[in-house]
Amino acid sequence: MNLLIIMASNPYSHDFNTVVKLIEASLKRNHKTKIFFMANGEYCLLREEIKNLHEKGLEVYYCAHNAEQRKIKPESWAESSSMYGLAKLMTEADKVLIFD
Amino acid sequence: MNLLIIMASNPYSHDFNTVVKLIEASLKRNHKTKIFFMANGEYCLLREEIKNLHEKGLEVYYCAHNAEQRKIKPESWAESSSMYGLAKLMTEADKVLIFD
Amino acid sequence: MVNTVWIIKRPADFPEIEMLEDEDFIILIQDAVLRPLSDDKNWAACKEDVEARNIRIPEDKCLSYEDIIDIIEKADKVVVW
Amino acid sequence: MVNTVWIIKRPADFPEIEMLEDEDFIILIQDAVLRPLSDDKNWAACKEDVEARNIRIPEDKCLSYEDIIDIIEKADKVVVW
Amino acid sequence: MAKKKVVVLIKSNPFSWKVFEALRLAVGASMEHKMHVVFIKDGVYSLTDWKPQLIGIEPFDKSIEALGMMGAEIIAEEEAIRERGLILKKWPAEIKVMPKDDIAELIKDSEVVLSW
Amino acid sequence: MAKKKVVVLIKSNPFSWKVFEALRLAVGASMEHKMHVVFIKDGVYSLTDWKPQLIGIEPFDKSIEALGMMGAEIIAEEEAIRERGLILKKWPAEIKVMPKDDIAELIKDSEVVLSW
Repeated sequence: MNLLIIMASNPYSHDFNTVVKLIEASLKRNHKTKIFFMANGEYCLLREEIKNLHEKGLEVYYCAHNAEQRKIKPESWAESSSMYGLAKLMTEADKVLIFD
Repeated sequence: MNLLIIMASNPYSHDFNTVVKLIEASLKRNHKTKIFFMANGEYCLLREEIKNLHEKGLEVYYCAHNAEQRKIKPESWAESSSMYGLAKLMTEADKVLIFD
Repeated sequence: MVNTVWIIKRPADFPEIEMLEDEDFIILIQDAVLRPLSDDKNWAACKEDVEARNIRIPEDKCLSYEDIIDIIEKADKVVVW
Repeated sequence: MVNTVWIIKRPADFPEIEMLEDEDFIILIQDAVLRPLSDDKNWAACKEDVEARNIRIPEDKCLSYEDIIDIIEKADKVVVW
Repeated sequence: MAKKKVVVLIKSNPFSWKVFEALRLAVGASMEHKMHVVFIKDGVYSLTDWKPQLIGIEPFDKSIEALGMMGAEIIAEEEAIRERGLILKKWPAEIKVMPKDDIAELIKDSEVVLSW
Repeated sequence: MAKKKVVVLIKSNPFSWKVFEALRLAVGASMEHKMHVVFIKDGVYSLTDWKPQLIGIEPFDKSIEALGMMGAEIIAEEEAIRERGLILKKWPAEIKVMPKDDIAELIKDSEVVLSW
């Protein structure tokens, strides 16, 4: 399946652990797996775990507006996007999960 | 009085608004006012409001360990400290409020 | 002279009755203002948090942030719950 | 064939009864595992979240993250509550 | 690759940034999908005459207006409004007040539900 | 400029980073002050044999040990443990189990209370 996770929770939260573990499992099952960071989720872009998951195949997107607002400068493995970009990702996804 | 606020909540939270407004009021009353950022509170160091309050007299400290962990690089108007530094600030304070 | 000031942030999330003394004072802030207290308690609410939520609380129960700072200054100690 | 999968994160924070259908499936994760459900509901819990909290939930009610992914794949839709 | 029936379900009160972000998401998604923004439980406070600026939050008016222009449906739970004794503000888009049962049906019929 | 009687009051469960950070603060503060770390309500889960690593959190053992060495008192609410049917783990420091009433007295007597 094509799985999209929208992450709006901060990186030292219950949701962060859940999201990391779900993504690991989804990649193990060879599902196309994408994450979109927004709101306080942007801070997760600073955690190693996300970079490591990207190296295992996770596609990483983020809301550029929220990142700028929070003065976060994501590295190049994360793709700058927008709420319209998220709408497009939703079109392609079989399942969409949100954590906020 | 010598007021110390410990801030462990993230910057887009109820607590952030409360803390900013309390500090403004404390500075207006000419109290010596200090804030110590730790845990997810470190992200607050990236918000303009804190810098502005510092310019009005707020003394800003943060836990260097938590900042490094979160890959936050605070500007020079914020003073790098530790949990032991916080203990010292508590010694000098007349009142200590925590927001987490 | 105020004993302990309790700052309450969430509706219905209070220190237990054992902890509160008669001379203690309760300040409701943030979402705690959504549930005002009964008149047998010493309490007040943060005026801006009340107005932001468009809640009706009697004017004499409403405190500016400067009022809150003055109460904190005079208190024996302050507990943010 | 599962209808809707509801992923519940907090104890006692559930969709209201109107929203749940008989064929729906409930997965408890995070602190929601602290309050297991009664047997008249279709439910299971995230095994790691259960073990982390040292809670007793029957083995056959516990799901690995890969099990959860498989259930998500087969579901009609998934709502994280 | 089709247009989806999406519900953005707002159950938290609006006095933090959460609901503001939910509405931003809803506006973006309504460009591609059939959008329903549904306020239930404490979420209905969002539609009253509250004052976001007083607590450092951006107002919702622009997002609500954009949702209206994009043909999104905006729905508020009748029981939640009544139980809380609230009065809804006049917004720059139509707000439908709907009983719980109908909201449950709407959620059953949708393909994606994003709950806040 | 004196040593203060400080209570770090832990009322949240330990399954997020909150309690870990609270204990770090308590260890630091116990170098300068008379420290009491008091676990009440869901906070008492912190002292059971739970498995932080499984949910990405650092274990508390080192902090508890440091508190013991620094002469901090560690206290758990008797009623909270009983109501939840919990069993406390053996920790590298003494844990005193205390009824609510005594905890209330301790809080009344303290100069600084930091609630988590």
